[in-house]
Amino acid sequence: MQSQQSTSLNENVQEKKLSFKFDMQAYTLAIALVLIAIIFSIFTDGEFLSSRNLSNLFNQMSVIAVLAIGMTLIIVAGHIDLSVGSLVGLTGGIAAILQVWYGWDTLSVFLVTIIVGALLGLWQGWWVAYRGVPAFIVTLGGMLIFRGILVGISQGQTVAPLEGGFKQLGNSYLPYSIGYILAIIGIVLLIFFTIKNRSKRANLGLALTPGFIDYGKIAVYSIFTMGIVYMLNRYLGIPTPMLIVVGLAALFIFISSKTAFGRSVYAIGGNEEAAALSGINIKRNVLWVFILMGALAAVASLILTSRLNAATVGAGEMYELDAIAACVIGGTSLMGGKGKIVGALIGALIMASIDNGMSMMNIETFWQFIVKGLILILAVWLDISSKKRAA
Amino acid sequence: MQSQQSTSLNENVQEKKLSFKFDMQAYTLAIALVLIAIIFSIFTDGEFLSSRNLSNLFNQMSVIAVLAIGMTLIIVAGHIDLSVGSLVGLTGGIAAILQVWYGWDTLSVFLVTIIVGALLGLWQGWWVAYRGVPAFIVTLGGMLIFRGILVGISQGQTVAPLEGGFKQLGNSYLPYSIGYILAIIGIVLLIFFTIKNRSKRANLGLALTPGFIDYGKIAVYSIFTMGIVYMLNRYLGIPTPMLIVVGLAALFIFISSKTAFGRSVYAIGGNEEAAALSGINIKRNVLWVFILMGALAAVASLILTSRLNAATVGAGEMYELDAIAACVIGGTSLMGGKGKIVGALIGALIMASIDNGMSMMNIETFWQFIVKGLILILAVWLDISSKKRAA
Amino acid sequence: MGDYALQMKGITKEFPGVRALDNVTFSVHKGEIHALCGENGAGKSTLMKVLSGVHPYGSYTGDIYVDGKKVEFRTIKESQKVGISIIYQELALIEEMSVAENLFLSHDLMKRKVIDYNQLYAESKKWLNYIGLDIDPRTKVGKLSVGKQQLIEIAKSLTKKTDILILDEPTAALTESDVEVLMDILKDLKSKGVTCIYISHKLGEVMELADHVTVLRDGQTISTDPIGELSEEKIVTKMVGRELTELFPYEPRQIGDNILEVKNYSVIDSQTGKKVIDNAAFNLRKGEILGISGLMGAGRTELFTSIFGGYEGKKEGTVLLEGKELKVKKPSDAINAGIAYVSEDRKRFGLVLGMDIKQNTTMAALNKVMKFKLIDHNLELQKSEEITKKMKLKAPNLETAVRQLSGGNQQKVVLSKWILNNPKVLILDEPTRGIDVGAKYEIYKIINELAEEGVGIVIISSELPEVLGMSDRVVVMSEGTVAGQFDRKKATQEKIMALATGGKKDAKSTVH
Amino acid sequence: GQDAANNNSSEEGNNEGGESDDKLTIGLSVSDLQLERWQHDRDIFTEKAEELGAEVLVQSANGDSAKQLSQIENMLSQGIDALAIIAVNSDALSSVVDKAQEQGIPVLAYDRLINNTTIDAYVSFDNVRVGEMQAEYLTEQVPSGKYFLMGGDPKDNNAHMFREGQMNVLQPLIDSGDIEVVGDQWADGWQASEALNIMENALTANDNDIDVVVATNDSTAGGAIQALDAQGLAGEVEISGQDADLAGVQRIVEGTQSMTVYKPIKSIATKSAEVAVQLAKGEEVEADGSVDNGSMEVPFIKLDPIMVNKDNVVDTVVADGFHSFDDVYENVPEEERPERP
Ligand SMILES: Nc1ncnc2c1ncn2[C@@H]1O[C@H](COP(=O)(O)OP(=O)(O)OP(=O)(O)O)[C@@H](O)[C@H]1O
Ligand SMILES: Nc1ncnc2c1ncn2[C@@H]1O[C@H](COP(=O)(O)OP(=O)(O)OP(=O)(O)O)[C@@H](O)[C@H]1O
Ligand SMILES: O[C@@H]1[C@@H](O)[C@H](O)OC[C@H]1O
Ligand SMILES: [Mg+2]
Ligand SMILES: [Mg+2]
Repeated sequence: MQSQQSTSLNENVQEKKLSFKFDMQAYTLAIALVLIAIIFSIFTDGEFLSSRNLSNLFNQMSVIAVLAIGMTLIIVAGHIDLSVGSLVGLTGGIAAILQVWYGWDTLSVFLVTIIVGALLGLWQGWWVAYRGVPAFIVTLGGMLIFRGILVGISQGQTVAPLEGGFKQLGNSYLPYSIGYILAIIGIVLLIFFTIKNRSKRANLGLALTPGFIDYGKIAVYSIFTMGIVYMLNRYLGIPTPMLIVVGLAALFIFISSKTAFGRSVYAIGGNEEAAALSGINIKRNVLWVFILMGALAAVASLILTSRLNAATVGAGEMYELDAIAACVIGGTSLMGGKGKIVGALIGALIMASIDNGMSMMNIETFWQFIVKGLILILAVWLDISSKKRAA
Repeated sequence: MQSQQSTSLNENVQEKKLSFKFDMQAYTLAIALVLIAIIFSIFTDGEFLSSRNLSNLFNQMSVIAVLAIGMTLIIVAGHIDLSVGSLVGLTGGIAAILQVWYGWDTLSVFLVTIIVGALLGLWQGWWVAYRGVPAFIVTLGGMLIFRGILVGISQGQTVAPLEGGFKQLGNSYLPYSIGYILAIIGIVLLIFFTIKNRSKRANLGLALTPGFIDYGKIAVYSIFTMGIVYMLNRYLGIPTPMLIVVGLAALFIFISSKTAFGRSVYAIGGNEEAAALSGINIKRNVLWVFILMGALAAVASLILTSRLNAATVGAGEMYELDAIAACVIGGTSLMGGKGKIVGALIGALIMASIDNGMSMMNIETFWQFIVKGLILILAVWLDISSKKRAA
Repeated sequence: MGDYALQMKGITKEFPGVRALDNVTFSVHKGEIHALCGENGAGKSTLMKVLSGVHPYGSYTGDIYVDGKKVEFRTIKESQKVGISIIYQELALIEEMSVAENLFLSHDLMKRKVIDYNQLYAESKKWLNYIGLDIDPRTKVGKLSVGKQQLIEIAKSLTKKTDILILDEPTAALTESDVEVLMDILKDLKSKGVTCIYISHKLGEVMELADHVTVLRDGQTISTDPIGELSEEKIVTKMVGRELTELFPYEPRQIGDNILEVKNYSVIDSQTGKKVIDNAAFNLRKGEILGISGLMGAGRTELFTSIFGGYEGKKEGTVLLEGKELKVKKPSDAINAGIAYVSEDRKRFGLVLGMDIKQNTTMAALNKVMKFKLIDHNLELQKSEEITKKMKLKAPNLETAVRQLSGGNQQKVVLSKWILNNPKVLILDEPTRGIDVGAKYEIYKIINELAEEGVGIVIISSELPEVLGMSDRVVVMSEGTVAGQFDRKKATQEKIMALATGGKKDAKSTVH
Repeated sequence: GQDAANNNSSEEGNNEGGESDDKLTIGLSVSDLQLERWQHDRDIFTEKAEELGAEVLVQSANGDSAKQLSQIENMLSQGIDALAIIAVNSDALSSVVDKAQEQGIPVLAYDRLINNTTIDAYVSFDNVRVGEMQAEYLTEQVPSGKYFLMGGDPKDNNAHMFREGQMNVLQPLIDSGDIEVVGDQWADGWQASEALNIMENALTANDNDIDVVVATNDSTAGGAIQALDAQGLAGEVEISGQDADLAGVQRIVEGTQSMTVYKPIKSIATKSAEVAVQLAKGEEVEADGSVDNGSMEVPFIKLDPIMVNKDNVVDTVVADGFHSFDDVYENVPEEERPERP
């Protein structure tokens, strides 16, 4: 065995390489995003990056972003969910009907809708986990069933308009000061945890990333966060849907990386047999992934319904593809076991940017289809080929 | 180690069991189909199984069936094609435009359309095979791109009506006598090959399936074939689209089991790395799978366009899901490496039967959605649980 | 004596078409190392899977007693609870996850509401040190070589509180040095009172470690004896059911001209830009068996996969096949030129597990079973049967999915596949990994036959006795270079190890 | 075995149907039920036909031409006496209509003409006219200014016909420079969410400097109005619609939407039901005129679409019983409501 000294030296070198490599991968996507932003900015005389358009962009991406968070878990676990579009439609319809037709107050509506979403997820998860029916089929079935129920209960009518509280959800902004306060709290927490983590690692005798990297990262994140908040505050403030997305993302990143449940999901998707042999309860975990997806779809539906101030029978159609695409662009492997929520969010942002930019440019519709398709392919290709080089 | 004798003895017994097991699996699906047929027959006072409705049914399944044949190869190779719906739309649009706007004759139109389909497949296959972009993304891109091109070139207009020859493709029937002749030729070939195969196996000293099983099978197939032809001839005869489906299915079953290409596709889907090290050219084979899918989508589009006597901008939307569902119902694994074309055809027939039966029953639309979704899940579940028991 | 840690009585387990275990009785004393031996497919792994709950209670007949108490495991968790911990023959790691996460996957540390990663890493370091692995616990497991992964697998079971530790062929993928690490660990565990069940085809290890040896054959218990009453030969006889006099059937052969010449050959890893093979040169002659020795990571696999066209990375230098320069861009070029390569990782690179035996054997030689450009299924069956009979493959029939075969029989399928191709040069990378002595002997005989027919054969092996026993000549590699070579007569274990370790100062520590 | 081929299956169906031999059956094939209006169409049609003593089989094709074709095939094999079709696509049904005609089953084109085949009657509003009405109203309100065009589903043939009508009115004004078109985008699938995003972006790109939005139906108008509302522009910007969806009409009385085109569903559905029953009985149908569908002059029973704005809601939509007064004015304070009719 080698001596302690040489070990830790070796490790340091390796560690640096590791963190660098990691960043490279995350960065390609970010670079693709920046490229897209620059191109659109040029074509729109800078309008694309205006405060107001950024605000629009975050609003427009929010629904797909929430779905993509859940979809990441589903895909990482080795499954797929084609029903999310219909789920969004149905839960949104139920929410609007409860409020508009039955006069329920907003809070109860939110609660019940999310519970309904979770239950629908449970139903699908049960078939997948406990009955062994491929998720593709179960959720394709779900796609039909949920849309059918929606058409049935709404009788094809648009259900509108909503009450104040509900309407706020998708159409309000945080006061400037609160925006700044939240940003600062976020940054302080980041610093606090970094310091705590470093001291703990030092105590346990684990190798430390050089301080300048850790603190440099904090600096970059902080500047970035404050910059975004500043830009948004120049318009109306942080949009509530964006806050929801950020909150849910933080929660689910935490769940996926720090909890037994989260790690089990990765293990199951990575090697189901090995996971089973390690005593992980495959069925229960998969069930939970679907339940969470259902609940998230319900949240997405609330945002969508609120933004439209109405529930329509066709709401959410094809969203499943957008959500899956966001995940895949973000580096999630459809084979399961691999994928990051942050990636999915960037993916959702890229997709929304393409739509937004082209409609700002007022490009003819059919060109929008074509260009969006091409950018999709190119963005993923860029990402893949850079990873190959880096890895 | 066991003696020679016991080995070959063992083999005989095993073989019998094996052929039985195989049949069990194929039969569950068939049984599901029969069940569905019986239920619908009861609810429609037998109309569901009337000559005329059978004829309708085969016509109605034809487009998805053609797509499902190609999709089986794609999925077996470990990929997916989300663009087939748009491909059908675009190639159909091109076909109609060439004939209606430019006055091309039917034969040239068919030829050019199939070539265009193959080229579009080539484009996608190239990205997947040679650029390593996941098929999900490439074909999601294709879905958008092809639809966009269609909207662009047709300017949103429906292109109609077609000339006689083109119109015949989807709307004509074989004369009764020819139907019978073809059926008899098929049966004679089957008998011929079985006998030849048996004698060859005997010559090679290979174990033989008991004659009563082989010939019993022939008898069952013959009765079945003649029965179908008789039923169809009681109405207008074998529909041309059905003939195309049967022809293509025979061709592709042949390709998949008898050619190096077909074998390679299964090997690639089963274990790409092992296939590569066995000297199989992964890239070229995958490319060809997509080219074939493109060509088949073009054939499907010709049938569809002909049936509609028009090309519409929305033609083929969502067909990808139907085609994939047909494959999965038919036992093709989305993980690749496993799947049968016959299964996909039965899958397509089950899906078409559900639609047809419910519309014959005049069930309310939203119920149709719900019931179709449920049947989908149940059919696959039945299949899976029976396989589990058998295995 | 009656102090058994474990007793299995009258265990019978059937798979469709196979009775894998037939009234097996198996008893293990507390605190001993008990070896379980048997040919491939004898039922060793199956017995252990019955014990650990992989095959749940009810799917077999018979009784199991742990510490004298009757147990009925319905899940793996239940067996874990009473302190049974098993290292499966097939690696059960999650490649996308870190070393630390894999180590503690079924451990309380990972089951907490919120995982404390720093603690996890700190704990991991301890265990990694214990097994002599010097890697960052955050490294993805998929990035490690098979040998290292095997060590991780071993460490993984140690992290749990374990009373009975089962190791199913843990050393199949290890080099000698790592085997020694493992032996030390096992001895250490024994001194701490842990009961071990040890399955291995390497009888040398068995003789060194075990207190008792139980032999299974065709799913039945043949015997259980204390080690003192056994010798390697006796165990082999019990396993095979007849006497097997020599382990390596070497016969001097007529060796011909050069068939493969490799000059100034370098390989550059396309991702890191590092030279993994530096200026290697060697030659292989007709009818010669060339052994390639070296430590884990010496670059043997890289060198030969690169020659075969299966390695991603730039290469420099010349390869001559029968005197003509050979340009290989992809495996099919090499295959067409008459080179065959049996990979060290059969599951990943050798087999399509879902396909049947017949299809796997003909995969690289499809043109041999084609007529008019079409596959002739009968011919395919015939060819496949011929070759697998020759290999003494044990399988229900040729249409069985390879997935269902025991490890050793899977290896025979891979060998069949390449031999069917009638190669001029046959490269075997760890060809007998996980294969029982009887089958090994068969394989050696086949190798000899092929050599006799004039095939040039390369055996890359980490088992020195195998290299020494089979080769006409041994090439030793060290850190990506050819360190030297010996003739059969001059080669000894010591000389090879000295060259392999490159005579470095710290070499001793890694090699023991 | 040629017994069924030349059999008129309408008789066959009747005999088998069994209950009463002279009961008429009418098949109604609906384009889709995703849009609110078709449900009204279906309900009123069925009610009227039943009143006239006919039974109605309804099928809805979910906006898919091929599916509609299959469904009509299935209805034909069930033995019906007349067929009323709301075509998904006017050009994509000729082959199956030919089949119906071969079997002697009369076909009524409901709302959307079916081209290149034999049609016994066509009851409809004029889609091009709808587009013209939208543009006419808007140009009257804002004769010169900045216009944003919001098309419907680019994949829906009707969307293009509406646009044709709109351009009939707008083009001269564009050419003369009175109107500037600042953007032209189409909402995929008539989705409100698409329209919302499009409008947000258009407002951003134009710094809110938009006077008029030519929205093609109420569902897309709804989405656009949400974007306008967020900028405090709802009610400031003139915006059109179509279909008189409840939500649309509500917006009109609240002042956020300028107009909608009401295609009196009741009259078209009632009229169609009457004609369908007449056709089923083999009676002569009275038409107002005819229209060329590419293969014949189809008897055309023309109904006028009605422009609805704040001022005539009560006299049109409410008076027709299409929506109830209470529903329409639900969100308008009691005192601001007009007099209850
Ligand atoms: N899941 C399974 N399905 C069907 N047959 C199986 C299965 N697992 C094992 N078998 C069969 O059971 C028998 C015993 O296999 P087992 O894996 O226990 O052998 P082993 O003694 O561990 O051999 P090896 O030394 O090659 O690992 C073999 O004939 C094998 O083919
Ligand atoms: N997939 C891989 N990813 C990263 N490193 C690898 C990979 N495969 C091999 N290596 C590294 O490349 C070096 C050479 O490995 P190689 O497999 O050629 O060695 P070897 O002599 O064949 O040893 P063995 O096969 O016994 O492990 C080692 O350092 C090994 O860890
Ligand atoms: O009424 C409209 C209908 O004619 C069209 O086809 O789809 C959109 C509707 O608003
Ligand atoms: Mg084993
Ligand atoms: Mg190696």
